[in-house]
Amino acid sequence: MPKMTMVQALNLALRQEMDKDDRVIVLGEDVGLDGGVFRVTDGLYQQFSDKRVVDTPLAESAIVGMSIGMAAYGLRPVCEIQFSGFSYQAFHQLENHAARLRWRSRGRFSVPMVMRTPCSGGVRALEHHSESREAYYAHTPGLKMVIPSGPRNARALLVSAIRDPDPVIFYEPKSLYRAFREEVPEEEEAIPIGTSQLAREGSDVTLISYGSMMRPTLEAASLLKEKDGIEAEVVDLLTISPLDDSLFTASVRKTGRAVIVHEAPRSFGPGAEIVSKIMEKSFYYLEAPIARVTGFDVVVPLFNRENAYLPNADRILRETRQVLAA
Amino acid sequence: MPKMTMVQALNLALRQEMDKDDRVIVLGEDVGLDGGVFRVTDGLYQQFSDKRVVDTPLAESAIVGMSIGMAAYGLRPVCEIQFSGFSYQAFHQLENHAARLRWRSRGRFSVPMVMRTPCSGGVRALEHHSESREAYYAHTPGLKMVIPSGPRNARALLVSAIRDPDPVIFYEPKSLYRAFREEVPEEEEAIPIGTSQLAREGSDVTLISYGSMMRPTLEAASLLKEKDGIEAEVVDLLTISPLDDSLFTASVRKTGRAVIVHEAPRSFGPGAEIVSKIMEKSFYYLEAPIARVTGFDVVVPLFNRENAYLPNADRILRETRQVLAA
Amino acid sequence: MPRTRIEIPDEIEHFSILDQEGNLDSGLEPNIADETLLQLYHYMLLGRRFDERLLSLQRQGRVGTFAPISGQEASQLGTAAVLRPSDWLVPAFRETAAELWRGRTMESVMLYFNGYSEGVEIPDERNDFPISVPVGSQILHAVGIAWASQYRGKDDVAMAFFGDGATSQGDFHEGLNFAGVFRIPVIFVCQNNQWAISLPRKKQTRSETLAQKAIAYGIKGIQVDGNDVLAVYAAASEAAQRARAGDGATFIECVTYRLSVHTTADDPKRYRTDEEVELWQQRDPIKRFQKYLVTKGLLSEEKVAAAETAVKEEIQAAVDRAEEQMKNPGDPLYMFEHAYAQMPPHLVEQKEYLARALSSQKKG
Amino acid sequence: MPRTRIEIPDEIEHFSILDQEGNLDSGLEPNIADETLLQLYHYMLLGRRFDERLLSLQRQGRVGTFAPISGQEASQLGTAAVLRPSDWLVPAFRETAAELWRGRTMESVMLYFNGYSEGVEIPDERNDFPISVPVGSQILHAVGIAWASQYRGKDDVAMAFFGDGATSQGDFHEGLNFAGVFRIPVIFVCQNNQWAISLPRKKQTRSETLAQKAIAYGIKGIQVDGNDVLAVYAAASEAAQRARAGDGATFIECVTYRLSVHTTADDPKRYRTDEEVELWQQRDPIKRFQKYLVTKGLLSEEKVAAAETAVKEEIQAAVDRAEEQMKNPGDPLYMFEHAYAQMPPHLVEQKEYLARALSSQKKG
Ligand SMILES: Cc1ncc(C[n+]2csc(CCOP(=O)(O)OP(=O)(O)O)c2C)c(N)n1
Ligand SMILES: Cc1ncc(C[n+]2csc(CCOP(=O)(O)OP(=O)(O)O)c2C)c(N)n1
Ligand SMILES: [Mg+2]
Ligand SMILES: [Mg+2]
Repeated sequence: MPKMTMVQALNLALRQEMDKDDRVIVLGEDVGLDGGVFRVTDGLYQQFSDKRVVDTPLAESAIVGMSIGMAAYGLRPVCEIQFSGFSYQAFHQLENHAARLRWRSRGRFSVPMVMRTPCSGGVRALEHHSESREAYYAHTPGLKMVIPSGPRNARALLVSAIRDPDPVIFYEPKSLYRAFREEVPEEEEAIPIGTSQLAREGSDVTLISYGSMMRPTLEAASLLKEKDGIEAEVVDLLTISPLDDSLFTASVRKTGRAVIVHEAPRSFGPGAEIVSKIMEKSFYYLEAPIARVTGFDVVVPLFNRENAYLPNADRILRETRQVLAA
Repeated sequence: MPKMTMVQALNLALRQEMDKDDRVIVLGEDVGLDGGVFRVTDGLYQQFSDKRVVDTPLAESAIVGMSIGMAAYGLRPVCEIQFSGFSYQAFHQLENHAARLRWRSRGRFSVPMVMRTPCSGGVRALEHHSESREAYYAHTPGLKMVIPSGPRNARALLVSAIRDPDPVIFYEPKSLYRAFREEVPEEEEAIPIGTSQLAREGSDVTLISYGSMMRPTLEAASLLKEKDGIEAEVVDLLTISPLDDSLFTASVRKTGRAVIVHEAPRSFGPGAEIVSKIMEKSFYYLEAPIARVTGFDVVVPLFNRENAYLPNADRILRETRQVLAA
Repeated sequence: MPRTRIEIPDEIEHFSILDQEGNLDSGLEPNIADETLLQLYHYMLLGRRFDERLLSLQRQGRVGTFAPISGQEASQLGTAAVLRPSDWLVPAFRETAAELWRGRTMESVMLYFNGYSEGVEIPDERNDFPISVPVGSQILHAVGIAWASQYRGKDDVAMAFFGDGATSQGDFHEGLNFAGVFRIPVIFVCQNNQWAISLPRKKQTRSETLAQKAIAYGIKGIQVDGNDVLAVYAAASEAAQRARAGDGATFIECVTYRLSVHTTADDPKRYRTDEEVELWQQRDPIKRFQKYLVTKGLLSEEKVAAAETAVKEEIQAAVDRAEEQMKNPGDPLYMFEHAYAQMPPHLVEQKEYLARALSSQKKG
Repeated sequence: MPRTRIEIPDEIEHFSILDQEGNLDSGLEPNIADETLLQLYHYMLLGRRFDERLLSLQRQGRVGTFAPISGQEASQLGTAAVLRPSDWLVPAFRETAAELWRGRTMESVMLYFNGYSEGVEIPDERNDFPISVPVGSQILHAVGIAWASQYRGKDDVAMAFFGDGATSQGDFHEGLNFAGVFRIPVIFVCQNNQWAISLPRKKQTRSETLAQKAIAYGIKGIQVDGNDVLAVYAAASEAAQRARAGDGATFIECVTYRLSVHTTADDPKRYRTDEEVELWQQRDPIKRFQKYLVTKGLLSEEKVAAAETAVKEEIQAAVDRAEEQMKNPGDPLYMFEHAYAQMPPHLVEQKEYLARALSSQKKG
């Protein structure tokens, strides 16, 4: 199996789906000739022509709004918003329409579109290029919200997102784009949307995370083992909404302790819903309060001081030890 | 003291603040001659002229974006978005700018604006007129998010919002606009933003709510007393962000049980953050899992079937009894 | 070269065929079959009378908030009439007459404005979008639909409706610009009814006409007398031809007037004069068209009376059917359907919870 | 009347004074003091050389991602130069030359592009907004500022910068429309540098010129040769006068070219030809202006050499100061400042938590 970066793996998913299904259309700013500012759509323009790989004018609401129309017609648009910090320009199209059209037409029309967008920090980028706001989308009924954590699952999730009959917001943690390679099979592989995965087995504490934070979380799990002899179980959510609570429920019922890790701001963030789910389903199994290791409730700092904002293995370790000590 | 509806009380706050401070400018769609579609700005145009009560073209992003510029210049714009379901058209202006300008200029500029907007359901309105999405704003660092629950606190909160040096999203539950009257003093009254209030004292269970849900919550508390002899303590949050956790923390530590009530969709909703705060600060005091009584994760139904969507005293009662029985 | 005037290549035209009295500029009379003319007349009348009936039902509490269309019948029907069944209609929220023309039933309209989700059902054979309340947002959907039609090699067009107020929205701008850049077969129909709730057209934008906004996008712009159904039809036909021929989008400004309230929650006395309304009543699109049809020998006093009766009966039958249907309160659990193609587990849980809550409520 | 052309009252002009060789159309020569001319020249040179220096520092990893301005000096300085200190500059992200003219230091620019929040500090006496990355969004802020200025009875104007790509954004449309409706004293400066990353101007919009978009808003539109600092200055002066006199907004399209990369993360070889770049190098705004100044007797070969040396030294001193300042890593806890006027309790908690985490990290 070839070893690929996440960029290459996403590109593979797009290429194969476009090859198989002429309903799949890629559109967005600089996705064509330029191949996307992160090169995720590299080569697609050359292979599929400007008929199916559409460089649009600079207007996010139009990109999403047009995708809604295309999807309602029966196509499968995969639009790119150049950075997730500019997806809010299209937020009304997502909330008012993409999320509702199936409901509003009693199933007559649907919006099988994917909105791909690079998210989160860690690459020393400019302002508005480092946000993690998956909670906005997860709190919007009618949307699905997916975040891969590595090349292989990125590819397998994007395939499912493209085939999904409903609108999917597909966050791509840009710090993972070229951070490491994984073996990605040429043959089709798809992970169902709405299913989490066990990233590491353990019995002492449950660490729940996703996206860019999976690596420091797994690093913390190794350190816990190494330094403290603690076996942490690690759950990778992969889909934020609809949230699969089956794995982490089973895990927390086993370990009695949980730590949630995300880059998004803490307050009213994704972690809060996971805490609530555990509260509702596993309260009597809990031996200690659940901890959240998160970004802070401030603007992501300019990049020279961004590291202090991002949760890291050290902070996760520290919090997990407190949960274990409680 | 005159008895006023919430519409009249809000109008009083605007009128008095405009009278005192010529930096206060009202702008939005139909706020002038028409007095606003709910008449909250009624008479202001006549009193303060079109210089200070500005009927704008139909463009929410411009209304908010222009307010940001006005605020940075030193004015105190109070803009109205006609329904909260159309505030997403301006979401990028709020997220990218209103919430950040102070931070992005190291305090050189700030955005002392208020975005007033009627929210939530219960008035048999058209589509997109019944949403409760305070969580979007509460999850956005740099914004404040306020929701009154009656005429008197609406007036006192709006006064504080107008004077606040930072951007405040001011949700007005439209089902409360004319639902009941309260005595509202002519003299100045202000409730500090970021403070919750005790709406009823009790020792058996803590009910936490705000906005339109305060009435069914208080109704449920009465029923609990009446039917079950249970003393429920009720907290009215008033501000969603920054969230004042002091009162409900003290209350839950006393009662050991909590129920959270909101109209907003359940998943990733405001209730989740409150659950998490209790988890973090009061876990060892809890005698039962916390319950959330909320709207559902679907589009608010067309109005003929809206009632089933909205939490009511019966649902609150039912859930609270379960929490008490646990 | 140094200080020169820039020539604007696409000229903006104004178009009218029938004058206020129903007199014809015969050189411009479009070639419309008699049958179509009478059908147009029927739907204009139906649109007007149904509107009046809805208003009276609303005042009795038998219909919820809705947006009347009286005065705008010619703008809606002259445009919608050029569409083929396979074309796509993308309405705003004030196009009841156009929707009826396309086959939406009056029951559906009534159910919708009474808050029944049955009112949003769209039969498979009709390519029409549901009403769009967020002003201007639907323009982009029409652009996407028309793009897809072109991609599929079809010559179906999409027609988007919106008001004068909508031209201030960012989505209007972005939609027309995309349509220009990609030469999309879409027809933008702006019903300039002079008011966006309380804001008069002159305060909506300083541009002299709305039609001239087309210049910003390199697409064809035309202003028509929107109370002249022949002019509207002619302009829309040209636009449809242009689109089907691959020559791109057209922006049609129909100059018309909202004779009634903005919605039933509105009180126009707060912001406009009776004189203005009376002025526009004299420009009534139905009266004018009627006169033309009489002159043409297609209508007579008796035929008009017969049409009125027929329309009245049609409406009464629909109202009866709708009110019968509304006796069925429907299942509140239906709200969980169509949220997603497949109900995710958390919605299954919520649905079960609500079912329990409702049944315990019933028990008391 | 029936089918008539609509006259567009506001004409759109094109404006240029110096030709490609630096020759003057003397009838149009604006009245600019010699001192100002030399100052303009100084800042154009400084803008260019600082840009080149930043690029080389970036390639060495001593500066982060930034957006070079080479080629656009005349557009930025001809416009900014007409502002008074009390006016407001509202930049996008590619206006370094304009910002330096207004008094921003090169150290500030370097700190910002190295991710130090000290780089966003703005002295009290300068009414300039920080850089705005979200394309087009800042246009509305300029509109609000200028509205406020007018409300306060001041004749200060606001000047908003943006690119050709920004004209596709809804915020551009909404901003220009508001400016028209409220007759706001704002100047919209569009640096049409032919590219929005990889999208050429022709694919951004089908309108022949960007300037003609003004017709949609009933405001004055003008297209200028953006590599001709005299033409830019003249157009901007007119616009400023218009604004100060209460005659409303102007939209200036400066036709120019981005000679360098979009940002340092961009590879223009993927989407444009060397020939195109060379063509525009011949239209270099600095060379052209230099020739004019030599002809006018204000510059000579020696003076040019001296200016180059002076600029180089100025830049070196700034780089040294910035690099010295950046040795101080700063306090990461600073991120909690300026989130709100007063730090709310939850941020106090988070700040304390981070302080503990950092100190334990340090300990190992
Ligand atoms: C985005 C948005 N903002 C505000 C509203 C509230 N609203 C409904 S209709 C209307 C005026 C629309 O005016 P116009 O576009 O001229 O259409 P008309 O009502 O005249 O048909 C407003 C402000 C809305 N529905 N959507
Ligand atoms: C709203 C938004 N969308 C996308 C981007 C990413 N982006 C940054 S610059 C740019 C192109 C801007 O083109 P133009 O307006 O012509 O300005 P120029 O870069 O040429 O100066 C894009 C797409 C952004 N910053 N903001
Ligand atoms: Mg209108
Ligand atoms: Mg450009």
